[in-house]
Amino acid sequence: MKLKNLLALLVTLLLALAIILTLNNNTLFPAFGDVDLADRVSGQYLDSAQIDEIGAANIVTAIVVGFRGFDTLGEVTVLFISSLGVALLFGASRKQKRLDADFSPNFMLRVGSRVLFGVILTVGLYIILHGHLTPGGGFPGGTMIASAILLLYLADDQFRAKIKGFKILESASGSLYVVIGLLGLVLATYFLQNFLPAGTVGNLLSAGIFPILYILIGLKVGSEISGIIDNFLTEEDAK
Amino acid sequence: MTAFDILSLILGVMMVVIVFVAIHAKKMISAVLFLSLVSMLAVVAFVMLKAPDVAITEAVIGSGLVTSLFVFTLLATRKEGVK
Amino acid sequence: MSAVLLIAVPLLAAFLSILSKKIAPYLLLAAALFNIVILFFLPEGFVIIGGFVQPLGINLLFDPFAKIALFLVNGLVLVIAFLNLKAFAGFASILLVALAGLNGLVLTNDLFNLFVFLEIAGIAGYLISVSNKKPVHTFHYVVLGAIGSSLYLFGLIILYAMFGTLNMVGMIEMIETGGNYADLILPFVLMFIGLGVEAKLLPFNSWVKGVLGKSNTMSGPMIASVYAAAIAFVLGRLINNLFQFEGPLLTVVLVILATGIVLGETMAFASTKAREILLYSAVAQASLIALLFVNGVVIWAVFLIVANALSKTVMFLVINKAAGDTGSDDVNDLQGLFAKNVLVGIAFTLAALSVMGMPLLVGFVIKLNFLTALAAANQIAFVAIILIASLVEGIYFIRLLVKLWYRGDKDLDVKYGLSFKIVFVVIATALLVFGTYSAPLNQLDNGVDTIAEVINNG
Amino acid sequence: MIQYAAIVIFVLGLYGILVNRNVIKMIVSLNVMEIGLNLFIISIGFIYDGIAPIITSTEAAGALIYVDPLPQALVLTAIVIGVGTTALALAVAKSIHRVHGTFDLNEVGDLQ
Repeated sequence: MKLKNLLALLVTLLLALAIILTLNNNTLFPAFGDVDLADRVSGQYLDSAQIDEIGAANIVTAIVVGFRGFDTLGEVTVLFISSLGVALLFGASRKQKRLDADFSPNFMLRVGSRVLFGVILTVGLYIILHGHLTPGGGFPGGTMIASAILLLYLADDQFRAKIKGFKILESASGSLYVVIGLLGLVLATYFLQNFLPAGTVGNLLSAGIFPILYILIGLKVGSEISGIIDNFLTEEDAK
Repeated sequence: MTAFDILSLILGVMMVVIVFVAIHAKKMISAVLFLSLVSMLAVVAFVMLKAPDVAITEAVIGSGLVTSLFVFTLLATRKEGVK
Repeated sequence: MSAVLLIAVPLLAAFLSILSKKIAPYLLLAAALFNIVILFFLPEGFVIIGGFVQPLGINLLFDPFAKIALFLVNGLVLVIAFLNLKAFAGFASILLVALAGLNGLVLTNDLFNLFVFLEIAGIAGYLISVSNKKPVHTFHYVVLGAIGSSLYLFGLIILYAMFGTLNMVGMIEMIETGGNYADLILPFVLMFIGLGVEAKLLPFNSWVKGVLGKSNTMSGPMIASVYAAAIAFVLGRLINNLFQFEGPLLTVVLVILATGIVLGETMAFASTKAREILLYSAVAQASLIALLFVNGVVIWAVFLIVANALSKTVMFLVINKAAGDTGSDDVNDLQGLFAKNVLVGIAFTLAALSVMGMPLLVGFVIKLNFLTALAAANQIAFVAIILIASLVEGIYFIRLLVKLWYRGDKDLDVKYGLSFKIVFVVIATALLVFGTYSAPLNQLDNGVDTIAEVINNG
Repeated sequence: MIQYAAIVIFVLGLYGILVNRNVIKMIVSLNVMEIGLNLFIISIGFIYDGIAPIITSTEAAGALIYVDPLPQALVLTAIVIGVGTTALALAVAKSIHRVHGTFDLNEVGDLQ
């Protein structure tokens, strides 16, 4: 058994070596740190004309929500379906109770977690709102909102009942994303086309539909991940 | 050799070693914690490679969320085992 | 009207469907029906998304190749959803996402977008396999699927680093003008293996036995017919246009695919479980389809995908319903299944005979044509291998049919509903009609896949 | 250097999936593989002397060298997809544990 593992390790390391050597010999594959963006699509993204058209200071955001917004819709769908799947696997219909965490929250924890909840929620919202200007955006922001909710969850025994409302948020934010895409098809010419003015680069209210989309992504991600965490923290009632 | 090269050499070797330890860890929980450590080192690497968006996302989702999901799973099944 | 509706509408329906469990199955039927209707009216060509022309943004390519695939996928999903309206109502949202993912997979003209849709369809597929209630098999499927898509992404990123674009047409143009063949082997092999896992090509198909061997009337036809067909279309398009297999690599790929055909048929021959016979036959057919694409026989490979998907739908539905009702899929336990269900038996027999390639059925026309094309391309060795494989296939299918028709000691109590019977009759009739009247099939040629045309004409 | 490390991490993740028979450790290896892949993707977009692709002042846009933003956008997508897969795999692992009472595939055996 041990010998077999050693052999497997040897084979995999040889594989890594082969990949590295092949890439080193590859004339078209650029050496690390030595890339010419003029050869790539990205050179065109960095064109000042393109940036003005999009109006987002953070070029990664411009790509994620703008140029490749369709990928992001797919990405949100991946989270959606894995949240659905987790609920399905844990049998959401059966009677359930919260995971017993072996401790009961005292007064300090309860108050402290409320305060922290507010702080984390604010930071999460800030990150989402400024996604087109600074690093961050819908995905980390949404996850922060979900973690704020997780905190309340740990502190409050009665919280589970309220979390069901997330289903509506989850459905509405996802549907709105597609609807905005369809509006682009109707009001402009193409699916997901920016039909609002781009504004000035660097302003909070710039970049047309992209901040709206990022907020929707944030809400969607937040509600999906809350749903996933909720399911992971629930166990079947023994009775 | 610049400071960047030295730093990336150290970082790369550390990550490979920790990955190896994580894969061969005896206990499940230690494998998960080593994974979390690798993820945090990856965050450092992302910052070094000038990818702040990715670094934030990896820090929050990669090392935060994924680790907690692993821990919740282990927690829930450990309790089942006791019963 | 734009082909993006084919993806957007099922997705919107999926997001809405989680609000009410009751209407979800009807949303699924409505979305699939809507897609089939608009397929008749959609104009062919590139579909730009977000207003960014290639290579800046993502675009879709809606051509005859994609159209055939979309009719097949949406039609079969409609049929499967209709048949399982009551039994698997809880899976409606997942099937909607699967539908959107598969449509996107077939339509997209962007290699990274392809990866995203591969993951969407893949995760939906894992969840469909959850309905088998065999978590270990589902787990193997998840792990292998994740490895497959990671390998695909790895190869894709190497290509991006080399050529600086993600657009499929753009990439092919760049490779034709400035590609050094030796540099392309690694990314092509990685991407081919990655997709080969999903397309159940040997030796990357160890998940298939677990997932399909215990399948039911929803997961069986979904994964064996719909998923297999969609992935085969995508793999075919990439083999046909992007991947260049030359010299020793071509030999290796061809030998692997030929081995896949032979081993698949041999394993089907050796098995006594009805579902395993069907799934190993499907493994062999997947390799056969890939072999045809590698040899450039595009149109007959396309028809083979369609005919196989239709036949396999009937066969998996018949066997899985019987296995679900009797609790066993051993051939001996199903003896005499058709003694009472004569109509179902006839449909199953026609489907099996079509897969074998018997005259009067569509499978015969297809087999005859692709064997002629292979012979014309001087691939006599493959003609011989396919003929021997067909012989083995013939023996085990006849053996299966004889068992199922002859009444055994005990009576089987398997009843097929009216909706099942209608579907069986319609598909069997289609197989028979196109087998005797094959003129429409001959009208199309290898030009259904328009990427080469686009690149040559600018 | 980071690029080589990324390739080695990717391959080690693959190795981990092959040699481990424990479901949780297999998922850990899967995540290791994804981290390696993400690092590799970012590394092909890196440029020495490049800065993060965020425009701080409008007029300087042409003068500065930015690192390639597209791989970063792709990795954002890949990370989230990875989380989706991991969550699902863990849920499946939990139901394996519920049915068979163990995470070890060797103990589950072939009797299903």
